[in-house]
Amino acid sequence: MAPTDVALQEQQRTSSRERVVNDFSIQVATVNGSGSQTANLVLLRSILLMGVPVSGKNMFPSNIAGLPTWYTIRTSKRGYIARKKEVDFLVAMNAETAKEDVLTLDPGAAVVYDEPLKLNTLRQDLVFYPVPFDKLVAPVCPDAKLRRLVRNMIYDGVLAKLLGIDLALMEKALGKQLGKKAKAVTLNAGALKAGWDYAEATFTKQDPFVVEPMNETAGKILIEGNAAAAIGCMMAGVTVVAWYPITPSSSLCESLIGYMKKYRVDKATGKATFAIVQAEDEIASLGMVIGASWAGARAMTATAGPGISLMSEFAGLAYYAEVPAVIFDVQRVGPSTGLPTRTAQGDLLATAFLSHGDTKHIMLIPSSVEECYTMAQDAFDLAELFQTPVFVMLDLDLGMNNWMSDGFTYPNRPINRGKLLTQDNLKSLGEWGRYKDVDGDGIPYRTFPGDGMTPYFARGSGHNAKGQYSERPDDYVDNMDRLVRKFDSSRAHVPKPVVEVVPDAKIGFIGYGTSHWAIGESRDQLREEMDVKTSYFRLRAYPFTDELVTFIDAHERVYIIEQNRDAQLLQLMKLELSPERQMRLRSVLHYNGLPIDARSVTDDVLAQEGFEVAKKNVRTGASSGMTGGE
Amino acid sequence: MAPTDVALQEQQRTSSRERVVNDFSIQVATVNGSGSQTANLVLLRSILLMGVPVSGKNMFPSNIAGLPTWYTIRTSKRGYIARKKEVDFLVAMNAETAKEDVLTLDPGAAVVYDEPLKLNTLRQDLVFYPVPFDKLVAPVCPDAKLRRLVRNMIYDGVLAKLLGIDLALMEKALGKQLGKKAKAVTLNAGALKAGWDYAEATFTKQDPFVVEPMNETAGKILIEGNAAAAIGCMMAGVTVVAWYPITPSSSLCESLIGYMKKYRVDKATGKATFAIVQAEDEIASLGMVIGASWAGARAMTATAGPGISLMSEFAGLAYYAEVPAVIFDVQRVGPSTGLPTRTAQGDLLATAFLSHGDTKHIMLIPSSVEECYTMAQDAFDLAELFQTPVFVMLDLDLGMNNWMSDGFTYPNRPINRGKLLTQDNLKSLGEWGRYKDVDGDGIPYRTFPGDGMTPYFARGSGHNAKGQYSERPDDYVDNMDRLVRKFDSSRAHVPKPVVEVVPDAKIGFIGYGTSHWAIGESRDQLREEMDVKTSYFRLRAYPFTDELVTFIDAHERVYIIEQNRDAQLLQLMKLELSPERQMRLRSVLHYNGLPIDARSVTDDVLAQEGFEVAKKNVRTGASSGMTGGE
Amino acid sequence: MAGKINRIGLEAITYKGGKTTLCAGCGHNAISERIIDAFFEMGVDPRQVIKLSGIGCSSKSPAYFLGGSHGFNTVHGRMPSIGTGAMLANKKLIAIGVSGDGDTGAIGIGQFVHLMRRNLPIIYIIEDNGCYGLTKGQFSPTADLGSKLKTGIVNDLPPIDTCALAIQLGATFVARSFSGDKKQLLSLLKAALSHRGTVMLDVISPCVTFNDHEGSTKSYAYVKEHDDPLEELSFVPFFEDISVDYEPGSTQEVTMHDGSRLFLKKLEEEYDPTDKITALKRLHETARRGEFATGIIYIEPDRDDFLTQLNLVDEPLATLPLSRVRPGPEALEEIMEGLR
Amino acid sequence: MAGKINRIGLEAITYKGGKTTLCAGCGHNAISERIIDAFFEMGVDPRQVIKLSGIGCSSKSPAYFLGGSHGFNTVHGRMPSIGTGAMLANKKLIAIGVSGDGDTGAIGIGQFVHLMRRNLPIIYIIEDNGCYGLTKGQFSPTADLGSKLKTGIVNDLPPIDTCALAIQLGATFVARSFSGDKKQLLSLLKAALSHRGTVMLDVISPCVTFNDHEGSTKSYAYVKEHDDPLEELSFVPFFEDISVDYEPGSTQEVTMHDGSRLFLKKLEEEYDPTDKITALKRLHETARRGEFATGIIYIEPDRDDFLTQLNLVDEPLATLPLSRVRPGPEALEEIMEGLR
Ligand SMILES: Cc1ncc(C[n+]2csc(CCOP(=O)(O)OP(=O)(O)O)c2C)c(N)n1
Ligand SMILES: Cc1ncc(C[n+]2csc(CCOP(=O)(O)OP(=O)(O)O)c2C)c(N)n1
Ligand code: SF4
Ligand code: SF4
Ligand SMILES: [Mg+2]
Ligand SMILES: [Mg+2]
Repeated sequence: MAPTDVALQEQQRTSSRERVVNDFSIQVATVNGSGSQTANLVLLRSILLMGVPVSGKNMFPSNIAGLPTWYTIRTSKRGYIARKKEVDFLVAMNAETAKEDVLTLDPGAAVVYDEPLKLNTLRQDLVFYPVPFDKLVAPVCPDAKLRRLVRNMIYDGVLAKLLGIDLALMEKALGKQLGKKAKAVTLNAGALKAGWDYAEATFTKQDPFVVEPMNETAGKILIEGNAAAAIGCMMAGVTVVAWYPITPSSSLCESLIGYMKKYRVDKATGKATFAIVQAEDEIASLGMVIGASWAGARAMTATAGPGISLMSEFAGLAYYAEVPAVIFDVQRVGPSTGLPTRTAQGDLLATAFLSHGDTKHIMLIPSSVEECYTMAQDAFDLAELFQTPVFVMLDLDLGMNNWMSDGFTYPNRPINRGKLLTQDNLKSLGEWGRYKDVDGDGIPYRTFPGDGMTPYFARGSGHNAKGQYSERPDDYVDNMDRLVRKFDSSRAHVPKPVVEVVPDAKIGFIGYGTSHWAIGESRDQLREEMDVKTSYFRLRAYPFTDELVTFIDAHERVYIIEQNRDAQLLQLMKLELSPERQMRLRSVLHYNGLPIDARSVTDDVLAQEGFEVAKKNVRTGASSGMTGGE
Repeated sequence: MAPTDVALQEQQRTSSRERVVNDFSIQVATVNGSGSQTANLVLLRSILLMGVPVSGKNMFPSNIAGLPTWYTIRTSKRGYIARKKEVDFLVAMNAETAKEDVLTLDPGAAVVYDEPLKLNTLRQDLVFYPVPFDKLVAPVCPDAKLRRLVRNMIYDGVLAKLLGIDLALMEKALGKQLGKKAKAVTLNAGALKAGWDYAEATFTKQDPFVVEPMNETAGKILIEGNAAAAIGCMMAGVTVVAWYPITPSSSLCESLIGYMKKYRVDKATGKATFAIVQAEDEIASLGMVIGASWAGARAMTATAGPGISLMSEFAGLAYYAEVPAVIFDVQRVGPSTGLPTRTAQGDLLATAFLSHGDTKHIMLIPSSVEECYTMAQDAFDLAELFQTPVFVMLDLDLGMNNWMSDGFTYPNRPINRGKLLTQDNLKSLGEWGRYKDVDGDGIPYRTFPGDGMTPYFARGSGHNAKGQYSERPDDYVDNMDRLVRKFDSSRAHVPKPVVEVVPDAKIGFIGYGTSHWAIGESRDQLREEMDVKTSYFRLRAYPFTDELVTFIDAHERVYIIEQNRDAQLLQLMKLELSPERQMRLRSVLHYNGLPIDARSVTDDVLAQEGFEVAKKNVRTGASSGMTGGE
Repeated sequence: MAGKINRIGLEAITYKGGKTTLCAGCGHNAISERIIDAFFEMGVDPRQVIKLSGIGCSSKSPAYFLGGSHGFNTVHGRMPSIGTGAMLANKKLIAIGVSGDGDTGAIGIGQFVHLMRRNLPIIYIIEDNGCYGLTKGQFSPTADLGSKLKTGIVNDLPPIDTCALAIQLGATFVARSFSGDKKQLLSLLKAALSHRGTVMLDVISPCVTFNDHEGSTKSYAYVKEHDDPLEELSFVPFFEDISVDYEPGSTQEVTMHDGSRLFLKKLEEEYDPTDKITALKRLHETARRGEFATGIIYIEPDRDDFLTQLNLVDEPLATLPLSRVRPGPEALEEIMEGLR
Repeated sequence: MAGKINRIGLEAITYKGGKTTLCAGCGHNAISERIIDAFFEMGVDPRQVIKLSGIGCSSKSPAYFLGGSHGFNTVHGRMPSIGTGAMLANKKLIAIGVSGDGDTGAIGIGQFVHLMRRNLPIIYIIEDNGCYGLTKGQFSPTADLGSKLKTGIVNDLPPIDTCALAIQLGATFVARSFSGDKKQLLSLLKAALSHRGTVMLDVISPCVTFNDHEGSTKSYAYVKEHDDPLEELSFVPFFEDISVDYEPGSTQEVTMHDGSRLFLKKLEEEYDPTDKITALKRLHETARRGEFATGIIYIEPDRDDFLTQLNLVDEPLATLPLSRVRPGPEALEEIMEGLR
């Protein structure tokens, strides 16, 4: 990137009167159920259409209507799409939180607010734009019942004017959002215009924040991770889906239903090439998935932490009877019910060892919506390849928020159903045994009902290589040792990490999932602000691959950055790393339920590196220091 | 111990014609459901009554009747009560297994068998005593229907004669076993006598094995760990018990029911001071326990691995809402249904982190029936002290087998109900908040319904120090950090390890639970056979206490001995130990479902220490070597 | 009735809870109000009450009534076991549990079945809107055949009739009502407080956000249309001695466990709510007609409840002194002797 | 019948399984034998059959019949969900599930309820002995009021009537039988194989080791005494064209899904097994008398089963080729365009 940008950034920090172009965040504070989502998405897409990198995050309460909700839109010419701690431009629509919302702003921020709230008296160091929403909405929306919804579109119009967003593009975005609903489009377009006109007539621009056209978003899409994963599942040829609603995973299955109905119904017959069942709970969901996989289908379920806990017993059955299963865990804040509408990476440890006895499970961890799409496909192949449950660990931030991404590319390989017994390989195999390790990789050959091959009796109790019931000590040990071999074989097949080793960087970062976006930005901050170089290892799967030790060996200090309290990934690594390597590990933790942001990472790392940093804003629950010691 | 014993041992190894006194094992091979248990227990107790240290282990199948069962009795003048690998004296009653049973014996062993089986033709290097059981039983048991049961008592009589067990003591043991049932006593006594007479008339002693009176068992009791735990629960003042049957934990609750009916029913009113409910499953069991504890009762449940998995979600609720709960996990072989009637220590890892999100649980690990009794009491105090679930980790070997022990001593302290809000402390506390950390130890003060103090609303969702619903980032982090403080506070209160540091021993052993008995014997073997000195650290609880690092620092190599595949305790330790200390750790694993024996430990350690050892008999699934490496 | 005082000298306000976070117009809020009225009018001591729930919009509501009582918002579908444990710990408590049709009918049906069987003293309320409100409106197992979601999806699985189930399984007070019928619901709640045993109260409670539209069989409009009351209820609490006279045959009088009296004025011939078979038959018939039979469907005022069967001491187990829960040294010695 | 060949050319022996490990005399073994006979006589292809079970002595039995079929001995109480998944994967399979009264009535009652609701094509057999055999004889939820354990403990909770439950919840073929009644059980199993939808078959199957004593209501003696057959069954499979004549009124003829015919010769007036209310009424009345109504209690031969409702393609989903389960590039492009 050009040094001028850095210079510009510097200036922004000193004087906020300078124009700030395509590098600020907007927060819309409203109450949920007030229909502001349409307005927010239109605003988001209109900026995208201007060619400016953008991202949208919704911070919503665990109820249906009437409680405070904050929707944050970040524009970033450098393409940063992680959460930005500071709010630069506030739209205050919620009387209940308006005061606190305004008081926590940094000096120089701008506030569009509902006039009756009289917020302008609260502070001198902000720019205020009062808007009489009710007055404005009446004329454009005769039907009083609809006003509550339409009213929000007015702030889009106001923002368009104030920020310099092309009104035509915003109308285009509106059309996209509302699609066929002609009446709604006209109504909302009217409101847009009303907002724009009012702003034009009333306000003189006093804040520095502007959106200027760029060319950074050509062909980009806006999508939530759950929808992306759903598309991946459909492309993976999933045939059986069993699910039980739970935030934040419900929308994965619900968008999958939508796509399947559209693209997986037999044109000729009108019949479905899939079955999607809303089960009575998570235990039944996984049971159906296991039953379907055992009978040869590609089956999946999606859930969140509480569902993972309930699935423990069945996960052990699938591990031990060696039945494929694909389970999406869209992680939310635990323990227990916790904060159901906040994000976390807190289920890793519980999932890795889910179920009693000696068990280990494969986990895939996407960082982007694109990886939600690809890893959904990997998950089905790996589950069948290794005849075991595969957990895809999303989180609420990835699953439910709006992410900008390149379009997805069509799969370039057929699906891989793993080792199925066939008439052909039966010959080469000689005598078949369901749990016989023929190839030395611990993976046996399987059959399923109706495939015409040799039947067997599957069970969660002790069995020998032939699949017969056995309580013999040696049969048990042989089988358990093979399961370890099989698990180790998977290391060569799970998605490899994405590694960037920076010449003579002494510090390495290890991150995964949504932390990725804050990490990338933080690395720039460290380099640009403190001249600290860092390498980066983005983990994408458990069990770990050889690249891990190579990376650690190449750096003096390695920071593992996670969104949980107990440094769960660090713990999993300690179980496998040599003591020497563990010595190099440090931990950066962010677990307050908000998506991790770059500044928190930067501050935490700098502190651990011995720099002076003033912590500010809400505590993020960062824990620090050597992790090896007692 | 006197050097002569060592000498004697040596000789046994060379010539098996020498008399082997009070140092051999008897195995009775029969089918389950054939009523041999009475005969076995009578044999066991009669040896105890002769003052000779003894132990009995039952290896039974996972069905009700008709499958092979082996009951092993070990006499040991040195008081070893772990399983002994070699069988010295076989009683072959089961046609199905007789051949294999005989063929796997060491040379010089003795065999009493059912004459029609004609086993004597199988080998030349054994001593055979054929007994025509059917012929002998007819006269002493006119009622044909009863013969199947009575017939077993005949081998007791034969053994009494052959081994030199005082017939009078055996009759006393019989009386003890059958209690009031006069008719049964006379019948069986007759069978005993018949066996004795037949042996006296027919056999000349050819094997070296004899029982001679000692004075080592004065006041000793014979009991299973489950019964011992039940007595402990009763003494701890348990008031609510909810359970669901599962091997090997059922007998804990069933013996508790027996004791409570006898000792906890109000003499005056005939009413119960307890409620024991057979719930519909393990989820409901833990739910009832949590509900009862929340309402102020001392409540418990008992289960095995599958139940632990099912309890995951509720365990997270109790952790996060901070409700006491006592859960006994009598471990069996997993994963899944696994080997339900075999022993293992395989649930540690899953239990330590049971439930999604960031959770940690306290575990107590008894090694002896005496500790089952005391730790049951500790568990209730700790659960209330720390307002969290406490898991008591028994295993099948401890819970269901017959152990010799000193009598239990009456509790010397009142129960500790932890921090309850009272009128008195309310004053000192100032404003009460359910989750306020008043004392800095992370432990809040609680109230419960009907206690007349301030009510509060318990929940598994986010809450602040006052117990109010909250989704605020800082409230969440504060609360989660306090929970860590609370967990760490428990280190000072859980049972401390039992440590024996041997001067200039370079090797340390760390063991827990039933491995203790094999470890003690193995340490003697190492010292006496190879002159290898070892120290010993017997872990009794998780989280760990300071003594752990002290012990590790005092030794060059520390062997962690466990009965599971994945070295679960070692893994838990790695999470807390500094890399330097981890370097010293090695692993000895035994996970074939049989109780661990001393010889397996000795051989494994010697191999890792670089000695030559010939492995023999069934594989135990021992894994070895440095554990730190990838 | 602000300022008005009940028989134990408390004001109505003492029975209120926190501000609701449910949608304006949600049936669940109306039910909370009736609960407040009933507990106030019956003069129940809030300190003796425990409020329990699972997870869902409905399960949030215990936070919105009886602020002076202990409460436990547990996990999804498992409130029955928590309630059972709590009542075992302290038989003197008065338990009211609030669940939803998803919390009870889906994940929770197992614990529901066993709760009904045990006849535990608890008032178990299902706030029944035929959908999963808190997860945005999916069908629940009480959704009727043919009922339509906003999305147009039609339910093709038969509904679970929680009342029929409860009767069959052994609940001793089974009723159905409608959040919109203040009078009936209030009488039922007061009667419930006078009953000893499991009260299963299925209250149809429309979800205005996700299931109150044309085509839904759980909308306000539809339920008003198809509400078929079995009887006209009047309840006379034990502490009010009012004589009620009625022409014989027309009205059935039921004396409750605490002496209160319940008068069921027949709206048609021969409905006897003390007979299981009649009750089940009636439920099936009304359901076939696409209607909801409301009122007291089945009642058995004097079967032993679960705690009575357990023959517990009179005091709460939770607070028995050590002297009564730890046997003496002689007991331990006796046990040891038996093992030697 | 060794050597005898059935209509698909297989010998009876092909339908046998492994050697039982259950107690000699266990009712479960008798049921396994009837299953072998029924599948042989109906000429079912073992390769198309899946055997499913939960955990318990009863749940072990699928290992002892149809050795040539795939089987899955799952976990405790969760067989219904496994069976549902398997049938979704391959609608052409014939599923037979064996459970116990504990496996179904206790831990499994939730999945049982939802299985019945869905009317999944499966033959679901409860081998009902009123106790937990495999864990040594504790009471199960089907134990009758007043039934006594060997230990003398008396059951004081009302039993769950799995048949009444199944009828109420939507199962379309609900029957009860006795492991000791070879003829009735065999006819029921054959009829079950001709039905499309959920067959719920509660077979009283005494546990000779723990629950066959005086005082038990599930002992051989007691059940023989109190068996009250609803009708005399004769079954004529679709592949045998036999004309049966009976005096009208005395016998009810039911045509099964596959064309087989079932003749129910009334043993008393007016029992109509196609009417839910009659069926439920009858179950309650017999239970009150302390008897077991056996035979076909309820049957609804032609309601759509779960898989039909899902409108699946004709081929098994499990083996659809990639071309049919992965939409083409144009589909993906269309989706992407919608997101730009
Ligand atoms: C184990 C678990 N699974 C799923 C969820 C998600 N969830 C929350 S509420 C709910 C359903 C609520 O429906 P209902 O009980 O009818 O209550 P309502 O919101 O309709 O009042 C579900 C599925 C959860 N919290 N826990
Ligand atoms: C989760 C779980 N809990 C408990 C058990 C222990 N268990 C095995 S079988 C069984 C009950 C079996 O009773 P039933 O279903 O009636 O079968 P039966 O043995 O009587 O034929 C129980 C509780 C288990 N295997 N898994
Ligand atoms: S979503 Fe429905 S159930 Fe939930 S609060 Fe709103 S109206 Fe009530
Ligand atoms: S214990 Fe009972 S149920 Fe189990 S096999 Fe024996 S007789 Fe059958
Ligand atoms: Mg609902
Ligand atoms: Mg049973």
